[in-house]
Amino acid sequence: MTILGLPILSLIIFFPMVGVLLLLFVDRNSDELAKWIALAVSAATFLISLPLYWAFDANETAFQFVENVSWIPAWGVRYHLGLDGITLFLVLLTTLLSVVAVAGTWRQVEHHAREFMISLLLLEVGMTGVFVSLDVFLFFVFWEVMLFPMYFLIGVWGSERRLYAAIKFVVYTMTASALMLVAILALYFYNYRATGQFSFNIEDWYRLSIGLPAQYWLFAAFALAFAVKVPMWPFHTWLPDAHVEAPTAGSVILAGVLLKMGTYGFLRFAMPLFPQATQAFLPWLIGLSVVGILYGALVCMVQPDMKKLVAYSSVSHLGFVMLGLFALNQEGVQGSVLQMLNHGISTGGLFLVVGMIYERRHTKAIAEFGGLMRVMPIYATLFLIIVLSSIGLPSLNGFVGEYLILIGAFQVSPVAAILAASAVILAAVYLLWMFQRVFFGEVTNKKNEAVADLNWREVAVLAPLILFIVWIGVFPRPFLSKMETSVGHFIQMVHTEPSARAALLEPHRVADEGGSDVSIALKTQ
Amino acid sequence: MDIQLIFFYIFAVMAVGGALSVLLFRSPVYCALALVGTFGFLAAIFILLGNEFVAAIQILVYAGAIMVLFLFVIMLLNLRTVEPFNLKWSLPKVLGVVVSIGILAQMIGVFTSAAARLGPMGAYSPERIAQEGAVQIIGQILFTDYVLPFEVISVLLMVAVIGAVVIAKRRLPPPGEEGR
Amino acid sequence: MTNFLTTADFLTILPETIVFVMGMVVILFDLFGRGRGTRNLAYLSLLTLAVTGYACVSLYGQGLTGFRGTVVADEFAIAFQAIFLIVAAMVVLISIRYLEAQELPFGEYYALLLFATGGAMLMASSRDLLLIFIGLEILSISSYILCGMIQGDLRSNESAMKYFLLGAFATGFLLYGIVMLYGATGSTQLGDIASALTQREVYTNPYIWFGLGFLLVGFGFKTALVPFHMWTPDVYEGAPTAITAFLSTGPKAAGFAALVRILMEALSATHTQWVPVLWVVAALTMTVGNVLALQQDNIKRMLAYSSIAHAGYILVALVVGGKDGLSAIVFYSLAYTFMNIGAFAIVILASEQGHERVTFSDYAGYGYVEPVLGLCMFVFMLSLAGIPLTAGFAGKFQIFKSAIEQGFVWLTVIGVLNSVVSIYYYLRMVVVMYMQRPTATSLQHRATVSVPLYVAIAAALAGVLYLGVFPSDLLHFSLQSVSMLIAGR
Amino acid sequence: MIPVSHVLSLSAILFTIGVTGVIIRRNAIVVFMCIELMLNAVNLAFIGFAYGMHSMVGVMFVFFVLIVAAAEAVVGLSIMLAIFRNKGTLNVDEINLLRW
Amino acid sequence: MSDYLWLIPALPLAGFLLNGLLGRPLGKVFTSLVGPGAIGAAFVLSLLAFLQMLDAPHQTLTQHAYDWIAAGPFHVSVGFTVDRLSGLYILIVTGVGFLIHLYSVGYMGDEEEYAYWRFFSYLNLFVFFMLLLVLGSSLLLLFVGWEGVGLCSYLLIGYYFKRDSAAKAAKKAFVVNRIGDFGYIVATLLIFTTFGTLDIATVTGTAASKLAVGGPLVTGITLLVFLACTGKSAQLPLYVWLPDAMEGPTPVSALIHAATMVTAGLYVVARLSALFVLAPTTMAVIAIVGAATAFFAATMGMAQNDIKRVLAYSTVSQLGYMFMAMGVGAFMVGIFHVMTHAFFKALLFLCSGSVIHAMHHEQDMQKMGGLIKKMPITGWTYIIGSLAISGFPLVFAGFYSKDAILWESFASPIGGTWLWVVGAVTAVLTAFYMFRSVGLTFFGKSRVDPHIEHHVHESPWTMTVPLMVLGGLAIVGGWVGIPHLLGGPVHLPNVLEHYFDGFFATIPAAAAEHYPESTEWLLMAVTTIGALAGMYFAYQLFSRYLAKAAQWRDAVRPVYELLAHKYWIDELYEAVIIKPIRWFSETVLWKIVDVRLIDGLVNGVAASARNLGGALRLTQNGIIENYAVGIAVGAVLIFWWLLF
Repeated sequence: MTILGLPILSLIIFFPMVGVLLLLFVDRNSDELAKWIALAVSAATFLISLPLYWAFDANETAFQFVENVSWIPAWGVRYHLGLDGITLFLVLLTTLLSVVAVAGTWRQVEHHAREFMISLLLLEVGMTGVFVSLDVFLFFVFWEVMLFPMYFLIGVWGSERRLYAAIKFVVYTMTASALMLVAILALYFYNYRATGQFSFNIEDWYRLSIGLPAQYWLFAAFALAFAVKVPMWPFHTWLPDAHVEAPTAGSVILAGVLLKMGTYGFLRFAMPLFPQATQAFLPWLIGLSVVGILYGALVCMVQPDMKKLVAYSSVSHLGFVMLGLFALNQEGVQGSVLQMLNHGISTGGLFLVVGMIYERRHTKAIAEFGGLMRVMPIYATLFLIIVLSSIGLPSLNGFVGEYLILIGAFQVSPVAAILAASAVILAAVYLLWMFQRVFFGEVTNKKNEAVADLNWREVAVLAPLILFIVWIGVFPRPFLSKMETSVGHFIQMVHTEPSARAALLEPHRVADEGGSDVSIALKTQ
Repeated sequence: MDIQLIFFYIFAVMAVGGALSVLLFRSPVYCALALVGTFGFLAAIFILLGNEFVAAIQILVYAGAIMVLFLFVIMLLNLRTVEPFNLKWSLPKVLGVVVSIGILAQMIGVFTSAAARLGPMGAYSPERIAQEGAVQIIGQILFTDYVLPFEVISVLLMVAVIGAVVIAKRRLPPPGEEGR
Repeated sequence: MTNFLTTADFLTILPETIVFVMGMVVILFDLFGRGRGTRNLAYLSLLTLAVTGYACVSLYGQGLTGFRGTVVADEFAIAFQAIFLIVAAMVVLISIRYLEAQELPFGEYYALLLFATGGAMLMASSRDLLLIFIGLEILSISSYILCGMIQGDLRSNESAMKYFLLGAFATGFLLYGIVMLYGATGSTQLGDIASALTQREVYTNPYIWFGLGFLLVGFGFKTALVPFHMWTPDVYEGAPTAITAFLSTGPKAAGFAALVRILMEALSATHTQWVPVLWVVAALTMTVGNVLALQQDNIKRMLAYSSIAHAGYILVALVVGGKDGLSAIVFYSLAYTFMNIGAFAIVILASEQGHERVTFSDYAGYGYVEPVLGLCMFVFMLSLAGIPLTAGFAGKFQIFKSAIEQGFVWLTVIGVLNSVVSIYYYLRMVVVMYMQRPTATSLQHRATVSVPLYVAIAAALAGVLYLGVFPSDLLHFSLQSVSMLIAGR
Repeated sequence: MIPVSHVLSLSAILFTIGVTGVIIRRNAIVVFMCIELMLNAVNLAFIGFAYGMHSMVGVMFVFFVLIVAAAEAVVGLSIMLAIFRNKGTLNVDEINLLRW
Repeated sequence: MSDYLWLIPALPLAGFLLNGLLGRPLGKVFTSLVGPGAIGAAFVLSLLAFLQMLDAPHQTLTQHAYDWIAAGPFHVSVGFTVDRLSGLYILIVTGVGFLIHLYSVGYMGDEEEYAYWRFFSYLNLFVFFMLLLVLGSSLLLLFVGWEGVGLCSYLLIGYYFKRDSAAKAAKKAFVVNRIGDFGYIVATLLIFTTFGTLDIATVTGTAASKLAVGGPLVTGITLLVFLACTGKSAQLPLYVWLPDAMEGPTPVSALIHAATMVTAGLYVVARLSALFVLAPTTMAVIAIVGAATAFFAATMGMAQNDIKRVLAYSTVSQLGYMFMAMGVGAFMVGIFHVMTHAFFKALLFLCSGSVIHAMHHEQDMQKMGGLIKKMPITGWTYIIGSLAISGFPLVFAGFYSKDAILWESFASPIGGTWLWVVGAVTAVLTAFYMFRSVGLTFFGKSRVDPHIEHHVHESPWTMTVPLMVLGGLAIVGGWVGIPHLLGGPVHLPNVLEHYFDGFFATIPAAAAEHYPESTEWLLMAVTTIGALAGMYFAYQLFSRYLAKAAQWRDAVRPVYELLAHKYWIDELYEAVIIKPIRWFSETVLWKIVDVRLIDGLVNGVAASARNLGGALRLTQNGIIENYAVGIAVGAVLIFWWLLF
């Protein structure tokens, strides 16, 4: 299925390459031009991806906009793309945040802006690819290739300890995904034994029923790769380093999209492929998620560096996402998918605003600031809104996701849900404390006297994020309704034995209850 | 007891003695001479094993050509500087000696073991060689079965010659010194 | 007994013949063409290789055998011969500027290169231990000489001597192995050995095990497997860079070709014995190579250690065996040729008149001085590290795929973890090129232009990317090329 | 009649002596002599087998080994010549510019 | 009309947006019009809604706006309900809110530095959320308002953000409230899993059928809800934020921290009365906590010198009263006191604000005195308020509500003598400290700093008018709840009782034994006399005999210190909870687990690989012999493997 007869997904994936090619021909010194090209291309990509939302059929369980071409016949690898209600939003988030990232770091790239933008665009290619690949080999290719633009972003344009952070990021991830590769190969042969043909098609693999001890090992391999990416405690230590060293755009993308790949991996691969193993490991995974939630929150409280604080807060928030995923019920999973978006928007926003002050003062140490409220009121206001959404204030986006997750988790493990809920206290503590120290009080540091408030560009960058923060908070239906069917399908998958999935995997429509049409009519009862 | 065997043992002991002296003599020249001796005794053993022709070649090529080349080079470099006998016994060397003794043990063990058995008998019994003459047989085989190796080995010699020229020949001799 | 040499005999060794004869022609040209530079010789050699390539292609699929079955022109042989030709061609391309930069104006160079190539081709195509031995010697002796080419340079001499002494030492072991096999089976032809091994009393003969052991030692030296690898870094570092590029690809591949042929055609009956040995050796080789490479500051040396590690990967494929495994050997050898020679080509391009740039720090900021070349180097490094969309990944994938298929899970795990370790030092090059400011010693200005080098780099890049993105064709080809080995098993 | 095993044992002894020499001697030329010793041990083994099996293959092999040995000698000695010119010594443990 | 219920919260929201976005460019006049205007309009609408509600079926209006969250079985819609409870509340909120907005126009009139428009936009936003809280027909929507008012109080307490004390107080308020919210969230989770919905009407409707009386589930739910209430309504142990909240501008204290927000807790309890009555344990807890809070706060109030702090503690104490009422099941009475308290406490705060305004932001009562001459309106209204809160009999509002509470605490089946005793004592204390403040502030000889003495004058009409209106309400407000004991003879009906007839759930074991009227008379008399005594005594002491007061204070110095330092509760929390947590997070989790253990492990692996390389390197010493040894060793090993 395509839009206007275009292979829309390929178009979205590879359109940024156009920008890359253009940039290659830009003179290496004309930074401005490079930035504009990158902005234009990423914006165009976003516009191209927008129609997906309307073209997507919210009641169809099967993948949509599918493209399926043979790629490496020798291994049975196919160029197989597709979209469901979950990846729909992840793709849109990716394209949106790419634009934001390009525009957000306009002034921050002091050198080699051209290469910077090339990396960003390549990164976008990789990320979109990861989300829409239905061929596991293809997925793995995007998964690994996407690391390197990020590696450059951190390593070239990062701050002091950038080299350490960059290599740590790559090696950490690579180690985990290397084991995943072994597991993939194993599955590949299970599939061969079962069906007699070599295929990496995930939909075929969904039909594989694998013996028990093997299933545990394979699940562990997959889970490890994704847990590092998420990151789940205790595999999170690359995250603070990477975030602190990365340039703003890097942090935004890293927090906004890359972390989602881990959760997405669980959702698409680890859990549906190994239902029994999932059930077996569930208590542990839930436990780790909760530990991550509390751990991240507690460690946040004592961070002297804004970016590090936000980084650890990601650990906590992603813990929520995982918790919702492992709840394995409609509320939990829908909440966690929504929370992926929320986290992308809010935390991306946080990194942006931190980056904006960093551009002005070249420090991220909380102690350096104080009393900014008077110097830069607009900045303070937007900052506060984003902080509140990250705290999970009702009527802002964070709350909807977290509450759904809690509702879902509570039905599975009340204790976990209650412990997780206690994070709402901590979130308020660490974020508001930071806000207070940065913005309230007299301007103690002379350097802060003359700091300029946000300019129109920066406000424009933040505006869409704020818009979504409020929109999702006040009226999340447009988002929830689109993902409802796919999430339900996912849950059914995890709950049914692979051998019994035949009917499930047949494309079928679900009854149209509260589907795409959203009523805002004010009815009286 | 068979006279051949006795001679074999005599030559064997002498060959080993020569080898050991190669191992132990301090001056390269002595070593070279000891090596020539060893080759000689081996040639003798070849004769005992019924291959006079090979023995002759052994003497000609090895003792005659190769060792002369050695001596020539030794003289050329006038390595009068006798290698001090302290072999600089380092841990690796000790280990090496132990290991090589190990190899020896293993080899002897294998060669004398009962399981060790020769391959199928060939057509060239000593008697046949004696009556047809080794040279003729060898020639025949060499130009039929072994014509390809025979041709290819020439390339090897060619390479060796070129190599000697390329490496040893002096281009642009340093001033104040005539090339030897 | 009468004997007619038929045309089939000559056709079988046509490629080798062409290479050898043209090698001598090159020398004659050099003799009469002194002073006119060596470029013409280079182009002559390229022409030779091209013609030979054509010969190989036309022989492909005919399955000729000649000289009483001592040589064959089967798919396996031709596949490897093609690899050797590609190696030689690229080495010639990168040598042209190198020789000029290092003031080595003599044509024997190309002749020796051709001879070495011929030797390697002979190793791949012969089914007689004697011929394999002779081919090996031609290859080795030419290599010794090529290593020692730079007369005035002690390092060059030293690497030549080390290579020579240790090579001869290993040759001794190899020969003893041959003796043993001969003693146990009465023949040196692979076919005969195999048929002899079908009898039980031969199979239990300790001579066989001895022979096998000695052979493994000898070839282990040639292919630089742990613990027979120690010469590699020293020799590679001291040798002229272009020759290092050759050594790390050509002889290694040749060694594997011969080893595979011997193990598959002659000793496949004993695989239950050598598989576990090689399992351990492979694990050691990968690990030691990678771990040692972590420590290097000299790029040539780093690549030397990494070549040890790559030999380990190839050995995994040999251990795994089977159609997939053996085809992986062919595939990986070619892939490795492209990426490794590509890297060396850039090192050569970066070096200047009389001064080579072989330490990492020389490349600080290189990626910005030479964006395109830096990018190529980046791609080669990724490929060596085995990142998807590069030949390196495709090769590793084929290897590990076959390994998993045959159930060598732990070997696979060791392998993938090793490739993660390797990422660390390959990325170090990237770090230096892109993430460090140019230093006083590092390359500040653009290097001199050399069309042949550009051609070589472009070819390498094309190869790496093509094999990385569309490996299918070569996979099919390599599967064909090894099919008869399996059939013979 | 000479038992082959004795011949082989002799060749084994020579071979081992050669190996030992390579390991402990320091003068490159002497080291090379020891290698020649190893090759001779191989030749002896070939002859021994040929003698025991009434086969000519071994004998043929000996010729080629001889030639190879000669070729190696030529190249090897010229390499040593070059080294001696540049460095003035042939003590292998002093020739270690390239290490680690 | 019910189609337009959404307008009631929407108007303040619009006001917020207008002020927030256009306030700065368009200036003060605009803001002064929009801010109070929006609330005034909302008040009118609320009045209409209220009247329509009175003759609507079941006296309830509901409006379903739109579906908010829907995921699987979980479904929450945005809808508004006006019934007798919320109807009363919106009147208080918008009415009092309007007066306070009006007052603020004058009070904040000279505000430059912190931006006038910010103040009003925040204030409007607060009213919006408060209305959402009250009108929300779903527990989750209620929670939105609940958190929203918390946010606004955060913003408004921190309004003078330059003051560190203000910033800290703001954060403290929000965080402490969050602790309560945690309880609320968990409670909603439990409720959803039990009832399958969060719609208040359904929950309260089916509570009796779905929950066993006194069962663990209902007890848990109600206790958690009550935890939330202790946060929002400043009860033990979470009351600590309210006194600090006085850092905010005085109108804020009046609106948020006296009249409306802090009574949200009571609103929730009243809303869910159907659940609470099923949980006697919770009820007992509430009653005890309420009583204890009332008493403690009152004692602390006696030792404060900051006029606003006195009022703050009295607020806490009064809230304690209300919970006491709730605890004994007298929901109606509690709400009654909420209403009267809204009037007189707002009045008191506004008066104090007027004083502070006149005194150039001087809040220490010891630097005041004799102000009654300079600012009569303020003075007298303040006295009215004080009389009301101290429960001056028969006239003032406080008397009726408080007396009702005390009576219920004695007479209700859950209540008892001890409860009554505590309440009564508290009443006396209240009278004492209120009139202490009256005496110190308005009577006796002036202790005002001479520099500002001659500036002191009565406030502008925008401030005094609200004072007078509220003063009036503080008197008549109570007349809607005249007890039968007094009203019976003269045929004055207890309007409120009739109004709330059958609205609140009643305790199942409602067979309250009937006391003779004489007891009721007696109790009333005792408390009233005690209160009057307290008033007179305090007034005399602190307007005339300050020196003696000081003597006596020194006589009981330790006690005084204890009270003045609020029992060192804050310090206690700091030492017992906050410090340990921070230490644990910083030292254990971050410095040890993260950096040492996990990262140590990660880097350790990398380092060990490098070290291994360094070690193996030593074998590569460049000497041929060693390499030969390597080969030989390898050979031996392989032979060994193959042969044996």
